[in-house]
Amino acid sequence: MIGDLLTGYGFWNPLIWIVVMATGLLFAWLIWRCGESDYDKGTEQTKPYLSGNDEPPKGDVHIRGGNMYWGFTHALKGYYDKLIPLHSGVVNDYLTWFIIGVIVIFVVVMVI
Amino acid sequence: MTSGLIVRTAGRLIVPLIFIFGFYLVAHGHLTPGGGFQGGAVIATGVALILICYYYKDSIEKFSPAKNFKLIEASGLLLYICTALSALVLGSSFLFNWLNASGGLFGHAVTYGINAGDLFTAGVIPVLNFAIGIEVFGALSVVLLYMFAGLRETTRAEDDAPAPVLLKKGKKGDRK
Amino acid sequence: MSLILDNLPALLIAVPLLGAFLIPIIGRFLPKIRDAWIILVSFLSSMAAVLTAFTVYTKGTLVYVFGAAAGSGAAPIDSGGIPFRIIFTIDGFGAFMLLSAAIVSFAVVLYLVASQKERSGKSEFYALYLLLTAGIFGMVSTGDLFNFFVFLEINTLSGAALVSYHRKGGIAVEGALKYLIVNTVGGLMVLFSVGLLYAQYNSLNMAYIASQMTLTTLNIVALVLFITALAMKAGAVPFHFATPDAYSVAPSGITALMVVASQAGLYGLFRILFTVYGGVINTVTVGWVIIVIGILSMVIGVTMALPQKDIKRLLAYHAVSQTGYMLLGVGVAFAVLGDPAATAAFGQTAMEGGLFHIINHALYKGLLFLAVGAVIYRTGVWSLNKLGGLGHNMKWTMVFFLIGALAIAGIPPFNGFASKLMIYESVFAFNPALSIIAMVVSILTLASFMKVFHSVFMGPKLPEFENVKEVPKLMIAGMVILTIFVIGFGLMPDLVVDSIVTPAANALLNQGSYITAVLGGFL
Amino acid sequence: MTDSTSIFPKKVVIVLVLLITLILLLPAAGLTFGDPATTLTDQYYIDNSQVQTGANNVVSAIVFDFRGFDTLGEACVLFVAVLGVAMLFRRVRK
Amino acid sequence: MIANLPFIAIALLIGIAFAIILLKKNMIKMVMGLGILESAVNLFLITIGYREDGIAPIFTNAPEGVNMVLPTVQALTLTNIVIGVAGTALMISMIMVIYKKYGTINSDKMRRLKE
Repeated sequence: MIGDLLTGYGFWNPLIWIVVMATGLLFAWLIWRCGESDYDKGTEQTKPYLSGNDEPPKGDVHIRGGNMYWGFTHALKGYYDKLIPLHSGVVNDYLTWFIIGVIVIFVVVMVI
Repeated sequence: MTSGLIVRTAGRLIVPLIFIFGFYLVAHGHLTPGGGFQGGAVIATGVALILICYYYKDSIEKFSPAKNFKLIEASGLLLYICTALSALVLGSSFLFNWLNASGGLFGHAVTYGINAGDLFTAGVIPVLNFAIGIEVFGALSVVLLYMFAGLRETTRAEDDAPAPVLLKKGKKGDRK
Repeated sequence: MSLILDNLPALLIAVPLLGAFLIPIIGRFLPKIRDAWIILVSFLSSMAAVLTAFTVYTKGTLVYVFGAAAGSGAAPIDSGGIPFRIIFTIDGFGAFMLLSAAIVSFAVVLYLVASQKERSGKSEFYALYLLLTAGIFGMVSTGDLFNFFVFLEINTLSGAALVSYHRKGGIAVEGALKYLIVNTVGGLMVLFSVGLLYAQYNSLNMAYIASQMTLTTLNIVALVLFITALAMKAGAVPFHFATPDAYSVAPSGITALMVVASQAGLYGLFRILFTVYGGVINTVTVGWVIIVIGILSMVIGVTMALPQKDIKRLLAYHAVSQTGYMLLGVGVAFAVLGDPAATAAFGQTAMEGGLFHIINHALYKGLLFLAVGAVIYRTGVWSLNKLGGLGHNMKWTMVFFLIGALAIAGIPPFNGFASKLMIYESVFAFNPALSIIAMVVSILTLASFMKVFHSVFMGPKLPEFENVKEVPKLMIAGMVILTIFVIGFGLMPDLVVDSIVTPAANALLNQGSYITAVLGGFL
Repeated sequence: MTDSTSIFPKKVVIVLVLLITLILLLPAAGLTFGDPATTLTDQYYIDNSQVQTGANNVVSAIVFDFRGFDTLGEACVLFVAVLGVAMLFRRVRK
Repeated sequence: MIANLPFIAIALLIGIAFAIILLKKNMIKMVMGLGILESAVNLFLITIGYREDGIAPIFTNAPEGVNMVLPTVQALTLTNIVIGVAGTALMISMIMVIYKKYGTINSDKMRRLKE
């Protein structure tokens, strides 16, 4: 069939995938259409309700990039504490890594 | 940037000789040790000598600004690549030595063995030698001119001032 | 017309070089037509590359001898079958790399003409750009080791000079200097190994050396230096440190081309491994070395990318991480090279996946860098902490960035998914653990791009970016070209794999065909 | 002098340098000075450069004819350096 | 082994060059180290092309009946010298610009790009 990418175990066909996804989306849309519309623009509904507090200014609502995934980096703190200092920014270190690579790969290739 | 009377006069004498020697190296590149690179570099040392003997600003006024040298360099490269492309037009491959043994300019045929050397041999090699000579001369001169322009230049008054002033400056001006 | 068709490999280099040499003159006397000239030259050189690739795919390996009289072959009879001139040998793999370089370089030039409009020193900038293109073309099409070194140096020096273009605060120059020093040492080590090979075989031609190759200690020293130096050019861990430094400060369009430039280093690595050393070296050991480098690149690249706050540095670490995928796929293929059954079962697919990932990465990483560059062009802000809500004003850029982000994360139906799927499935047959690591890295990539997409384009309109406008049309055009290829390669992966990737993989796997193409009947 | 921010101690670096020197001493064991293993290509150049290119200087014949394409590349490298220097020292447009 | 002295000298030169590049923090000195490295590689190229009692491969007024040294490596060296000059010029210019902006040429202090 046109579009079949054989990977040795099975195949991948983007056209079939698109058809399946389109069908799924169609059903989702049909089910969504069956719902009852109770959303009115321009009323109290559209305003966010923050337990009665005032809505903060726009800039404060946005979650900045630096605040995302702090949990991830915190969980892997031991790993990152070792990894980040390696990227020291000193050119001499960069070239030392090159030398280490040469020696290690040479030993591996010669010995094994 | 100090240059005394002796340096200036000697430079005035030596610079033409340097240029001629560089030209000789380029022109005889296919016969004797030398060639475009070496000759071009020698000519560029002449430019460096001019820059050392006279002040950067003086030599730029009398001489030629760096952007002209850039044109010289580009024209050398253009000569090289056009010579290379001309072989394509004549039906052979890129960089083919089509002038060799053609009888015309630089076209005298050579047989194997030791000989005294004939200037009009080697086909396109002398042309390419000249192209590279022009290119290297232009390139090194541009690099020198830009680097000199990047330095802070002492004025002639500072240079000609009596020694104690210079000494005091040397004590004060220790680098960060 | 036959003049052009017969000499395509020469024109491939001559056209961008001629264009570059004329730019200082045009910039001095006719600055008005400079932009048109650079677009024209870039278009012509891209066309030459595409035509060359087309010729290779239809007629087989292209061998071009520089400076030979008409009609003489690569290895003349009177020389005893030794190719003694510089030879361009463009086989399937070279043609494949030419295609990716041609597409990216033309798309980027459109983008640069608009984004660099207000800047000074444009003559030098565009000339260097064309020279970088010529350097990439030369690296991927040459069949001569020293010629490879020369083009490597053109590539390194022009890349470093272009990185230093924005001088603000000297930070760009710092990145460029680090990149230049590191790659100069690498280049000298490449030259040292070329000397080692020359001392033993008295030739610089890859095919001739490959036909004479035996396993000596010197050859192993040369191989190790080749691997490390070219991996450094490609930006693989642990030689990657200069790569993010350089990518994060370069002009955005240049970074897109620098990705291709570093992949030319990858090309050299694979060419040396498969074509020159393929027959003699212990492929399992060296294959595992490549695999380990690839795994390290993938994991360290993506984990370093996650906490980044500088948007371009984040993308640069992803470039390191994606290089790992290519090394993984091709490394698996190299590890099973001596085993025809395993090669047929999964080695070939791993190879195709790794190579397919090269062109995919060039396309979507180029698209991402261009989109991010568009954001920086309008806002002037690099930090993710300060950006936000740009989706309201820059809708097209947002769409392009989203497509690139989905492609790099391996979400169907974009092209990243197809190549990653091939790598996962074939590597799983080789060693399941490696495949699982690759999948985890892909998930982390998606997570990382969620962060970028959310913090740059989502959220309410920020007051400081109230008046941000969409970028000029020419910049959009550059991104559109890459987007078309990203989507097209995603929708027709079978067509792409069959027509361009499989010939590339076969060219690398069949060492004999490369040698025969150059040396002819002298074996 | 401030203390170094380098992550590798000096002693480690010296050991690494000694190791790589040892690796690079291997060519001394594998090659002989003054007696190249094979000279096929070079002998061809020496024998044929005068007839094929007309140059008495074999090195020039190689640089500009047999390997002339390398020379073009090398001229480009110099051009790149010049453009890079010119770009670094360019004056900012007011 | 002693006949192979040039090769030993090359290894030592490369070792010295790497020691300079890795240990010196002054960028100008690092560039000098790169220059030594490049010279060592050039010396290596020249050395592998030497033939016993060889003369320069130039036919103009050459003595009769003498071996010529291998010419290819000399051409390669010539190319590499020019490439080295170009690289050095670019590096020195970059260091000059960095000195103007940062006020230092110490690689320890030249690390605004890190992590």
